[in-house]
Amino acid sequence: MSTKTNTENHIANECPYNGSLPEVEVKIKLTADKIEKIDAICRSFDNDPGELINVLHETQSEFGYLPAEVQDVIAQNLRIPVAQVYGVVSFYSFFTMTPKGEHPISICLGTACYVRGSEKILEEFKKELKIEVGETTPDGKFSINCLRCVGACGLAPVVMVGERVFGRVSPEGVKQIIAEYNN
Amino acid sequence: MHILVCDGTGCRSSQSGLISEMFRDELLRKGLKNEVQVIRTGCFGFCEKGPIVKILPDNTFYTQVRPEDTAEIIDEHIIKGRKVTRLLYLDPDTQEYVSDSKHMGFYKKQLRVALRNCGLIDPENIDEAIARDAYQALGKVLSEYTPEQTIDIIKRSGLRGRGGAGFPTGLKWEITGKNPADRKYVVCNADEGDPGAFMDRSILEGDPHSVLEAMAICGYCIGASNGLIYVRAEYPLAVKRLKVAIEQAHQYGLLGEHIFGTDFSFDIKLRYGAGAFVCGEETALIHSMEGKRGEPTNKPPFPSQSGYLGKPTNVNNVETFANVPVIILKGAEWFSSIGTEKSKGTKVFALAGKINNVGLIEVPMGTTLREIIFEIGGGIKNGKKFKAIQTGGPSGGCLTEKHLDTPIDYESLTAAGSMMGSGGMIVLDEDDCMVSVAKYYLGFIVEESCGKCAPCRIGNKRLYEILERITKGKAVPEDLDKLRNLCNVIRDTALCGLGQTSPNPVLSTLNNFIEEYEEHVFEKKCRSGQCHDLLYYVIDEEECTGCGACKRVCPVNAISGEKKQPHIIDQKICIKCGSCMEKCQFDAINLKNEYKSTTVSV
Amino acid sequence: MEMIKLTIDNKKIEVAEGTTILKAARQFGIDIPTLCHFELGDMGIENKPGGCRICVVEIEGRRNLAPSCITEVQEGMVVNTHNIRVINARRTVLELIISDHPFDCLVCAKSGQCELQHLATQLGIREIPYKGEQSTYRKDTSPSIIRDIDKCILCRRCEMMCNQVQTVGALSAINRGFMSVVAPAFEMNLEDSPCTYCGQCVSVCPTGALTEVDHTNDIIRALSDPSKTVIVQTAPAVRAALGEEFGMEPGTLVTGKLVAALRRLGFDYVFDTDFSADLTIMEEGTEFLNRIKRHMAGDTSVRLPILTSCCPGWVNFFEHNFPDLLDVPSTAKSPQQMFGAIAKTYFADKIGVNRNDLVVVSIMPCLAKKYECQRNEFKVNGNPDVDYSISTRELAAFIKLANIDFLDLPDEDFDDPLGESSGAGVIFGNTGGVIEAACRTAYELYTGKKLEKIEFEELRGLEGIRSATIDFDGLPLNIGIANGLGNARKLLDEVRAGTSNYHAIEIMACPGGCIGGGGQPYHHGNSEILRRRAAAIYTEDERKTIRKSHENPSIIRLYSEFLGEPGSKKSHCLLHTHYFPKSNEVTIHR
Amino acid sequence: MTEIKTLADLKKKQEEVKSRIDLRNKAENPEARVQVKVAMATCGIAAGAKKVMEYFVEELEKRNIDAIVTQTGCMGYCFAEPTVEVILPGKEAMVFGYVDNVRADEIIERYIKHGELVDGIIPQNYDTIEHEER
Repeated sequence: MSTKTNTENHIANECPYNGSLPEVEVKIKLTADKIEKIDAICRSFDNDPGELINVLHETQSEFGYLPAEVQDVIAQNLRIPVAQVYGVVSFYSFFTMTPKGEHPISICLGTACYVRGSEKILEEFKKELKIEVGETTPDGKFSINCLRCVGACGLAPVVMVGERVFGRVSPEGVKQIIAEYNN
Repeated sequence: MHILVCDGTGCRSSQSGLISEMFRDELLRKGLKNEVQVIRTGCFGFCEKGPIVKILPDNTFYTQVRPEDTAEIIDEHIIKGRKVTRLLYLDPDTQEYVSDSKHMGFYKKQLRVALRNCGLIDPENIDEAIARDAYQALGKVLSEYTPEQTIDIIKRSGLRGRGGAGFPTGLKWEITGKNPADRKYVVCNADEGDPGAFMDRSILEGDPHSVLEAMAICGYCIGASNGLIYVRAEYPLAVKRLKVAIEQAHQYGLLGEHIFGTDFSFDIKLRYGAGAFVCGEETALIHSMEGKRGEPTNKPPFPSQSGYLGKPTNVNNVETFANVPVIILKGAEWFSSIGTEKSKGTKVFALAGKINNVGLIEVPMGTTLREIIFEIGGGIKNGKKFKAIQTGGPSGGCLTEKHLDTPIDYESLTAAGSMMGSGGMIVLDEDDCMVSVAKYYLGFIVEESCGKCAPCRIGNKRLYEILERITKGKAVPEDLDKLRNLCNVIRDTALCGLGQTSPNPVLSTLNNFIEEYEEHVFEKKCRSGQCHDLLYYVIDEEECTGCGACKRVCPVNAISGEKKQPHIIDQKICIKCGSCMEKCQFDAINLKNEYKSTTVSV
Repeated sequence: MEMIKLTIDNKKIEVAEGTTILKAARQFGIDIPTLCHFELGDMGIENKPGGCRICVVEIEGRRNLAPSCITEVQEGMVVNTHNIRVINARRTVLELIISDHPFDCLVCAKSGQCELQHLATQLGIREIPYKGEQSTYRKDTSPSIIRDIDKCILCRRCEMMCNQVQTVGALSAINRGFMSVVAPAFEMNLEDSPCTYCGQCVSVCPTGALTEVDHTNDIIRALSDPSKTVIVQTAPAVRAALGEEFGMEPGTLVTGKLVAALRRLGFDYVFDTDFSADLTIMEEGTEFLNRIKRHMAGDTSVRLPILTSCCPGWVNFFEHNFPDLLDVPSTAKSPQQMFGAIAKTYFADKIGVNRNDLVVVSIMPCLAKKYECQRNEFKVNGNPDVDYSISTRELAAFIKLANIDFLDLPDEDFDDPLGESSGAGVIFGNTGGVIEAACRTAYELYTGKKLEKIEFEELRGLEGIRSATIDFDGLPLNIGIANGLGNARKLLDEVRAGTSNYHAIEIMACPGGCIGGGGQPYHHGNSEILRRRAAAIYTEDERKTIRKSHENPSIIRLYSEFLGEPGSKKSHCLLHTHYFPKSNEVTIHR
Repeated sequence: MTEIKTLADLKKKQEEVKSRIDLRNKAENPEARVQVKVAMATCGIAAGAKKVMEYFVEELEKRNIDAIVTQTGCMGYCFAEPTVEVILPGKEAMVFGYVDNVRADEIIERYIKHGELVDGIIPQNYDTIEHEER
């Protein structure tokens, strides 16, 4: 225990802030070119917060998904809180914060497909790939999500893998579809 | 000459395959093989009167043809040129035989107004649209009518919103027009979110100019020079075609500054939805267009007072707009001559489910469900029995046999416990469990509820949970009362139209299929066998040899029985693992939706 | 204004056009229960999303029930607020809300103050018929605020406060449907968000979803440790509000009872933050005059306006949102931290106690103070200048816990030497008070003349942004005042744009200033309570014999004995600080 | 493209382009070419209409048949997608359902070349509003 007075101690300790300022944590882990891309998208909408959804659409089609850092950059450009951006992203099912699989599988759960057994197809995919809706297989190959009506009700039940549509899918056909992409 | 034989599912199940073979044989025998061709066609849609045989070129339409009729048709019609009258269609009203299908009631049932150009023109070529009168109505309005006169035409036509609620379109325009503001907006609601509905998309993909033209007309009427189309991002093709159409209309000066050389300028921009059903509600849609969460707000204020960016905004849906140019060109009287007293014109429906002719149909208001299902739709798939038709999507309800002769219009569908909705029609057959169907829609609502108001956010979740208990056989009798009370309260208290109508699928099935609910609750039975938890492993006494293999494999000792005697499964113990069924070599164990009580009196 | 005639519950009434059914009913003594609805009308704060649906009423001729809080009256309307249909709907909706709410009222921080609990009592809820899955989330504890959002009922008041009023933007509604809730972006910890800990979200939360971090137990532990000397400071706004917790009329001054209560709780010395408020004026006022003088001498490097820095919520706000303007605010520490620094040097040496054995507690109307006292720059070798900060609410609970009959307490005086204060120190509790106190001192120091009228009425009021020009003997000084961070942002944007013509700006994070702080007794949307607290503060000032900081004898003695003079090297070391950019913006080099 | 400035301009334009549609509807002109319209809405494309359209374009050219292949919107026969409408000069439109390359080949060889009907015809089951003057 020092024999100095409290005052001497305090002054000797100096004020920690008299040294150099601590580094500000760099929150964004994006490369400069990616940020430039986001900036360009925001600029093309005049950095108008009213265009947030359009900006998110374009950005998602650019990156495939909308990770937190990307939302941060968008928030900064549009001068709105990132909480608000996240509030919007988490509201709309079209936006995702996890990268989709190489072959994103979408099972139509529209009513026409539902009454023709699309739930069983979904179960089969979940069983075969061992993932839940919204998840991606560990190898990054497949992801499952659901959508409501692609408008191909005549072909119900319908499954989309990427852009390709499989119609009149049966539970037995699921393995076949996966196998087709597994090579 | 051609003999067309329907090869649709319905007709085939009444031997149409045999009929075409017999035609061919008979022709061979008569040496007419080269003169007359027998063609198997797709479904004629008139399955009620199948099998159908049609003779070309004279367009004779034979109904309910039996194999033994083939010889007569060839002898009489093909060779002697005399129609076989008894096989012709008998018009139920006039009691006269009709030979040309074009004069038959069934084929007159569809009338394409909104879909007038769909499937007829190349949607990416404005010239083809112009050849079919596109933009003539706009030109006429701008050069001949004042906004008030135009609104008057729309009002007199009786056109009502096709998005579901059926608000009179002309009145809406008038109200928005009268609200003073420096800026106003015309919004086209193309956020078609009902699962199983694709009417609007087909219009946008097939005839985008009809919508653009109508929006400009609306803009002229209400004093707006900005239009916005809120379209689902899940409709990439519609988006592309809209972009092309807007671009081409600009090139022709049909959009943009000083249209038709007048002072009227109008431009249209696209806004994209992002997968939220609630954005079909107009206040939610407006918030979404402003880049916010698509949460509805209380009305009033209505968008016509304070809408997009706080400005008066007129929101109509795609199909409503698509009707407008025709009304202008052909007149209010023409339009109002179609339909019923309160619902004028036609309505497009997306017909799907357990029906032969899945597709997009447009019928005059007042057409009955029976006509749609059995005549246009060609009846139920695989010859099954009709059980219900779900109209109006998640906001609508299930109608039954007794509603089949209800003429379709806004009021009568609502009175029957469903609603017009945007036009989804899903046909259900005897294999569908009505509780499961209600649960399906509630599942959709739970997923799509925006979460803003408590009754919809929590109430629908609880509704879903109760339905789940019912389908799992875990419900208690009070659950039925809870269902009903919750439905009524949600309808009474939810914030937006979607929340208020969300219990409809439950209410309408409760009202029309209460016996199915009661079976699930009291007897733990699902008559259609859809509810997996209400299926039971049952040993068939006749088939069981009493080998005891099932008894040994059962992990919970639910199976009992003396050797060489039929065994029995105690359903109270059974955990439905299925091991016994797998093990049984005599196919004596089956999944059934009911079982005989196992209590044996000693 | 046009009057509308309507019937509510068979009463024929007449109200102004544009009135909501709720307001009309209340005007005529008909109480319609509400939950999400919240209004500080005259302060421009209102939250009526129409989301809870508790206030629904039946309007004859309408298909559905209507939310009375947002439905305006119409001529001839016939409204039923309590018929069977309405009562059943209201109860069912409440049962639904409760079915998605934890049943841990017994241990909930909000128990007894919870609006949901009150409502359940009012509507006689005795069971939950609609049991089912509950939405659950991660509990999040920050230095000041605990988010237990399992208890969130989505009234959105906090979101409104955080965004519309404070423009902090830490909170937003997220997710959809059953899983929707109010949270920071990505459901990150509040600590990692741009939250300023102003606590306005806590002060409006109807349930226990947002509460303060409670340090009462730490203080009890310190008080029961014989090796510790425990001293306490109480902020000016506490004395104007604490009485409310004991059923006293809002605006009752309880300074003497407060001191007595703290003494009975076992604090060794009961001091006053007003004392260090006077000290703040000395330092900040001196800095202000220096900048003015240098500015007038043509020094272009000097930044004007000077901004007050005694509000920690505000400090957090500008560190997050205006990292480019960190040299604009005064470097003076807040009164809480000045007190801590003096207590653990001057006072500790005086009584011969090592700072590690001296526990400094503060009673604050504020939640940001909890965070402030934990900031690293306010620690010496890890020992904080202020150990614990508790809110007015926590103190009230503490007093009740100790079974002290507050109403029956005698009035007692603060201890010396850190207990003496001027009226200028007291008015720190009101918006405009700091700058008024500064003017009282700066005027006299600058002009060398005595103020004729001590009160600067032009600086008072509850409006969000106020401005006045004070004549410093021929030198007109433009003073700006903002309360509420949204208002602060407006003034700061002007400073950033270079269009601000103020010489000095006072900013308080909370609407009304500290009297409306996030740690004050819940006002439940009654702005009259704020007005009465403000009046009480000015009364306390008037009662003081010394009303200018530089005339406080204890302050004069502190400088002569210890600090030297305002702005001295020692003063700088002990009483001034630095600010750190906490930008939530992208900091990558472009 | 020239701008359309008046209603008269529009009517003139319509006269210019009308023939394209008239051909398709009535096909009175024996010289007129064969028209093939592929329903290319989402439902059609989902069922493979794009490939079918490409096939028609390529094959008709290869086989030296003077035909116009166009895309069009949903014809409503979603159950039978891909659907193709073929209008031979002077004949009524014929809609074929479930068209794949094999069936397309059949349509070209038998129907387009020789006017023989082939299996898979879908009877048109609706009326479209037409203007009185037509």
